Amino acid sequence: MKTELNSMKWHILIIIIVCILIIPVVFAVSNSFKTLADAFSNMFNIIPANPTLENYIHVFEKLPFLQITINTFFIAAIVTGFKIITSLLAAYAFVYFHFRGKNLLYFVLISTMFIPFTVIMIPNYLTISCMGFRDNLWGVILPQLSDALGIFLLRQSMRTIPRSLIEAAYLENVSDFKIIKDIIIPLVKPALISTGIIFFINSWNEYVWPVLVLKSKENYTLSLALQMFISAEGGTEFTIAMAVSVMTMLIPLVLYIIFQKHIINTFTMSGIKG
Amino acid sequence: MKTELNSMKWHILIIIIVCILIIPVVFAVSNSFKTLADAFSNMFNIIPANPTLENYIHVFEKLPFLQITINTFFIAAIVTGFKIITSLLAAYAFVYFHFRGKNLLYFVLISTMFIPFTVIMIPNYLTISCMGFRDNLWGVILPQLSDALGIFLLRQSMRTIPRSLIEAAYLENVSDFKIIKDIIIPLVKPALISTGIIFFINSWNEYVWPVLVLKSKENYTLSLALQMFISAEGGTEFTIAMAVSVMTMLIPLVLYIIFQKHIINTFTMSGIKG
Amino acid sequence: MKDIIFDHVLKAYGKNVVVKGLNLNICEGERLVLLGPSGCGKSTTLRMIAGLENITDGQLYMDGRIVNDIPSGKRNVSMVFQNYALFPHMTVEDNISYGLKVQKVDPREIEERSKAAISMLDLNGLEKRKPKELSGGQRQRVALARALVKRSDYFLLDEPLSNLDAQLRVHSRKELVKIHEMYHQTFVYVTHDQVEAMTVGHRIALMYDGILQTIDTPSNVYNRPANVYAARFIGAPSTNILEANLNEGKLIMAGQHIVPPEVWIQKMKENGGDMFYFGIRPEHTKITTDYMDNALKGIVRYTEDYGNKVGVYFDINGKELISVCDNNVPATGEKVYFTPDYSKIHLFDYKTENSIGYPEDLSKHNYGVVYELRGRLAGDRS
Amino acid sequence: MKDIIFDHVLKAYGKNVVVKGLNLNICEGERLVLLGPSGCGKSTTLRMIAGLENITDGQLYMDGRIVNDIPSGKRNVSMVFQNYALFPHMTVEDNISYGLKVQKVDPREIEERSKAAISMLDLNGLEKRKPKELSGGQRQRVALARALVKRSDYFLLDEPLSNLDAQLRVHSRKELVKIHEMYHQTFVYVTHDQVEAMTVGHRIALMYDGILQTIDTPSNVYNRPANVYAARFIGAPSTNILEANLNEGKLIMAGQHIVPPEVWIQKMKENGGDMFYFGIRPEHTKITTDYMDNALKGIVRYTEDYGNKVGVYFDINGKELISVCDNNVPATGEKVYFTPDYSKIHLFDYKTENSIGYPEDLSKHNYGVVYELRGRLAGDRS
Repeated sequence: MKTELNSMKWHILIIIIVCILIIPVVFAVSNSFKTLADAFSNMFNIIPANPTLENYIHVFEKLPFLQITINTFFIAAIVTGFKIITSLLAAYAFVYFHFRGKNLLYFVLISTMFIPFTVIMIPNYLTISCMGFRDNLWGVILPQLSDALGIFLLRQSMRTIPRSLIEAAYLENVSDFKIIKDIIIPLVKPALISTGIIFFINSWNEYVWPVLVLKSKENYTLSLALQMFISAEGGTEFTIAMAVSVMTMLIPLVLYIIFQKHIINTFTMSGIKG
Repeated sequence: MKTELNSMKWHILIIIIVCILIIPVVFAVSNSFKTLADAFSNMFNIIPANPTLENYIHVFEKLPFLQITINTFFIAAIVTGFKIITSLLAAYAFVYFHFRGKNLLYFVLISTMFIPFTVIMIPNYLTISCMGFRDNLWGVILPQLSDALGIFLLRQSMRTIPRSLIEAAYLENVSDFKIIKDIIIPLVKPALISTGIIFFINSWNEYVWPVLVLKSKENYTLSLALQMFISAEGGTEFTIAMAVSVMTMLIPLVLYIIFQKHIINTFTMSGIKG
Repeated sequence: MKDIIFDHVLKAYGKNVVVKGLNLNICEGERLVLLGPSGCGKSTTLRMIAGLENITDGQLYMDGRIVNDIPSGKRNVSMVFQNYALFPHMTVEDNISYGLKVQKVDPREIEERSKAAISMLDLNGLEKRKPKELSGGQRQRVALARALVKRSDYFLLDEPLSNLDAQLRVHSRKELVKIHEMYHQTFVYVTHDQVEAMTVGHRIALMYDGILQTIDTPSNVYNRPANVYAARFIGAPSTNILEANLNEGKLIMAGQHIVPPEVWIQKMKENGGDMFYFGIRPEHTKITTDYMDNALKGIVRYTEDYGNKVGVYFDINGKELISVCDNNVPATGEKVYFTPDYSKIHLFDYKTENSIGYPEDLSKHNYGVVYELRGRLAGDRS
Repeated sequence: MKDIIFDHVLKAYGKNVVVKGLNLNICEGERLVLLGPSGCGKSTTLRMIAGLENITDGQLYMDGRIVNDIPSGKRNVSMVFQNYALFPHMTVEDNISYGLKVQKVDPREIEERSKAAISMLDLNGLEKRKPKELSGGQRQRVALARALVKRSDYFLLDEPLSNLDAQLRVHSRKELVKIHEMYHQTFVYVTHDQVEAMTVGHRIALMYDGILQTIDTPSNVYNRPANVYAARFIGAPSTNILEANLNEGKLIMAGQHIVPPEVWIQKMKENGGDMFYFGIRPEHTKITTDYMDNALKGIVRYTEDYGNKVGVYFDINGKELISVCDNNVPATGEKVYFTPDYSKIHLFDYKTENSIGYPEDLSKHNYGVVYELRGRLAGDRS
C-alpha cells in the first residue's frame, strides 16, 4: 500500500531538498534580468524591479557567444555519443560473453572510477599535445571516449533483461550486433537516456580539462566564458555572469523540453515489465 | 547461454577501452618518480631510469599537504554523507508514500539534473558569503547537501525491492524510519555504495567551486594544490604535478582497498535476489 | 468476536473497479477460502482485510469495529505472502522474531515463541540460514512460522502454496489445516486452485470479475453450484454446459433431445421459462458405443489419458462435451451415446444463470439401473 | 531422421552435476515429455537440445549429426519459453515475424506464414498489440505462433502452460497436441505437472536428481511404474509405499500382515529376497469400518473432500496411508480396514527400488468379488 504522507517531518524534509536544488536557479534567472544597481539593492527579490536585457547584450558584444555554445555542444555531444557506444558494447560483452579474465578485467575497469580526474589530466594533456590537439576541440574530446560508470550502469540494466529474450534471438540465429540493435537498445533505453544525460551534463559543466586544452576565445566552452566574468567578490560583472549562467542552461533546457516525454518515462519507469 | 568470446572485434574493443582508462594512470605514477630530465627524455617509459622521491619531498616542503588532504577528505565525506541521507529519505518518500503533487515534484527534482553547475555557482557563492562561510570548508559543503542523481538512483533501486517485504513490515507495525534502517538500507546497500562512490569521487575532483570559495593555502583541497603546479606547457614543475596527482589518488585508493569486498560485490551483483 | 464483515465494500484503482460492492461475513475461527481466476479481486479482498489496500467505498468491520482507517500494524493480523516476503538479509531466526522484537516483546517470550514455531514447522537446524539457502518448501514454512509467532486473531494467506511442487502442495495444505485446528484463528485463504479450496476451506467464496459468485461449503459448491460460473470453475475438466430448451417434457440440446426424469421437469416448470442451461460434470456421465435410448449422439474427437481415467472429448452437432470414463474407452472418430447421471445434473435459469434448485431425493434417478437394462437391450438389438 | 539422441550426456556447472550421464532416444515426430520436480535437470536437458547450454561431456546427436558445437541458431529448433520470452517492445506481429525477417525470408512468404500462424492460434485482431496488452493465454499463443512460424523440425516447450489458469491449462494442452498432430515435428515438452505429462506425451521421461528414472508410455508409467520414485511421483495423492517382508506366504507391513494372491508370491520368490516395497495407489484401495478379513487395520487421522471423491488419511502403526473413496467415508478417529486391489499393486525390490515386474493376467485378483462377499459376512458377524 502507498500510505498517505501526513507526517510533518517528511514534508519538511522534501521542502528543504527542493529549496537546496531549486532556489539558486530562480536566483540566477532573476538576477540576470536586473541592472547591477538593482541586483545589489534587491538581490533576493525574485521579480526584477526594472527588467533589462543589457547583461545579455553585453555578453554577445564581448564574446563570440554562438561559437562558444556550439563548441560546448559539439564536445558534449561527441563525448556522450562515444561513451554511450563504448559502454553499450562493453556492457554487452560483460553480460553475455564468457572470456578469460573477464572478472578481473571488470574489476580493473570499475577501479578506474576511483581515480580522480586530476590524476590522469596531465598524462592526457601530454598525449594530446603530442598528437597536436592543443587548443583544439578534439583535444578535449579524445581522452573521454569511454567511461566505467557507463559500463557499470548499462551492465546493471542489461542484467534485468530476462535472459530468455536473448536466447530466443540466438535460436533465430540473430547476430550479436543485431541483438544489440533490435533487442538490447530498445529495452535498456531508459538506462541509455539517463546515462547519456549524466555524460552530457558532466561534459557541459567541465571546466578544469577544457581550460587546460583550449586557449583561444573562439574555442572556449561556456564554463570558460563564465569564468571570465566571475570575480570572487561578486564585483561589477555579477549580473553579466548571471546572464552567462542562464545561457549556459539554455541548451540543456531546450534538449530537456524536446526529449521531455522520453526523459520523464526514463526517470519514472523502473526497468522492464511484461 | 554465455557464449565464448572468440571474435577478434570484441577483443579489440575491450582492449581499446582498457587502454583509454588505464594507460594515463600508469603514466602518472611512473613519471612522478622520475627526475624532470628523465621525464622529458623518456616520458613514455613505464619504469623510471633513476627513481627518485624528490618530487614528493618538494610537495611536502612547499605545501601543508597533510592539511590539504584532510580538507579534501572532510569535504568529500560530509558532502557524500549528507547527499546519501537526503537521497535515501527522499527516495523512500517517493516510492512508498502518496502525496499531492508527488509526480510534479519528482519531475522538478529530476529537471535540476539538467542545470549546469555553473548556473547555480554564483547564487550559491553569494548565499554562503552572506552566511559568512567564505574561505571556509563549510562554504564548500553547504550548497551540496542533496543531489537529484542520488534520489533517482536510490529510487530505482528501491523499486526493485518486492513491495511485499515492506508490507510484511507494515503488518508488524514497524515505523518508517525503522523500515529504512532494518530493511531498505540492507537491501539497497549496493546502490548506496555505488551512489556514495560517485558522490565521493565527484567531490574529491571538484575544482571550480572550491577555487571560488577557498582562498588560504591551509584551506586548499587537492585539486587546487595540483593546479598550482600545472602550467599548460608541461613546464619545469611537471613531475611535481605528477606526484601531487598520485597523492590525490592515494585516499580513494586506500578506501577502495578497505571496502574492496563490498565494492566488488556492489558492482558485480545485480539487485535483490530471492 | 474475531469476525470480518464486508459491507458493500468497493475497491477501485482510478476508473478500474476491482471489487464491486462486496458483502461477505467471515465467522470467527472458520477457514474461508477466496477462490477465483487471476484478476477476480480475491487478492485485493484479502489485502483490504490486512489493511494493505485502502477501501474506496463501503465498510469493513473486524471484531465489531469499522477498520477502514486502521493501519495494518494495528489490525492484529498475520499474513503469509505468495512470494513469502522473507527478508533476504535476515536469518530464519531473525525473520521469525523480527516483528516481536519491533513490538518490544520480552526477549524471553520472543525466544520461547520462536522456538515453538520453529519446532512446530520442523525448521530445527535451519535457524541460522538465509532465505536464499532454503528450498521452496522451507521458505514457505518460515513464512508460516513468522505469521504464527505473532499469535494474532486473523490469519491471512495469499496463495501460500502456489510456488511449491505438486507433491509438496498436497502435503502442505494438510499441514495448514492441522495448524489452524490447533489455533483456530479466523483464517482467510486465497487461491486459484480448486482442489486446494475444496480441501482447505470450511466455506468457499468464489469470486469472478470483482463479484462474489457464490459462498458455500466445498461439498455444496461442487454438488450444488449456485450458477453457471461456479459449475464451470469448479472441477477439471470443467462441467459440460449446454443450452437446453424444455419442450413437451423433452430437453432439446444441440438439436437433439433427451427425456429427463419427471422430478426435473417439475422443477423446471416451477422455475418458469422454457430455456435453461443444462450442466453435467464429465465424471457424472456415461458414454457407450452401443446404441442407447434417451441419449445424445456424438462423435469422439479427442481422448486424454489421466492414468486411472480417460477423458473423452466428443462433439454433438458442433458442441464439444467431455466425459470421463474408466474403461471401454471409445476411439477418436467413433460414434458414441451419451447419458448423464440424472441425480447429478444441474439446471440453471437462462437469463440469470442461477441454479433453479434441485428436486428432493434424486438418488433413484441416476442412470444406473435404467441405463444398464436399456444398454443390454440395445446391445442385443444392434 | 529428425531424431535426438543423448549419448552419456553430462552437464555440470563447476562441481554441480545437474545431468548425470543421460542416455535417451527421442524419435522423429514423437511427443516426448520430460517430467520431474524442479531441479531435476529436465529444463537443462531441453536447453541442451536447443543449444542454450554447453554439453560438459558425452554426445548429443540430432538428425544423425553430433551437434555439441553447433550454435542454437543452426540447429533448426523452435522453442517456447516458460516466460514466453516475447520481445516486450515489439507488437504481436513483429514478435512472430522477427526471426523470419532476420533470416531474410521472402517478405511475401513471411506474411503468408505469419498470417497462417496468427489465424491458427486465434490471434486475429491482436496483431498490433504489445505483449503487455495481452492476457496470459494470449501471450502463450503468441509464443507458440512465433515458434510455429519457423516451421522447424524440432519443437521444444519449457513448461509452456505453467503460467496459465487451471481451466486454460486444460484447454491449451489439448490445442498443443492438435497442433503437433498437424505438423508432426519432433516434440519435446518439459513439465512438472503429471497430468500435463500424461495427457500430452506419447512417452514420458521421468527425471530426478539428474538421472532418468523411467521412460515409457503414460499408461505404463501410471500402471507399471518402473521404480519407487516413479510410483510416488505420478499420481496425486501419491502412491502409498510400505516396507514389506515376505514371510511364509504373508506380507508383513507396519507390524500387520496380509496374504497376497499366489501369483504375487510367486513373482516375489522369482525376484528373490524377502524384503520389498509394497505400493498401492490411493484410488486402488478400499476401506471399510466393518471388519474385514485379510486387511490392514488403521485409524483415520484426516479427511479431504475433493468434491467427487474423498481422501482418507489413516495411520497403520505409525505409517500414514491414504485411500480415496466415493462414499461411506469414515470419520476422523474411526477404526478402518484397508484392502488393496491386488490387480493394481506394485512391488519393488528393496535394494534397487526397481519394480519386480507383474504376474500375467491380474484381472481376476482385484478385491472385487472376494471383498464384497467377505464384507457382507463380516457385516453379519459384527
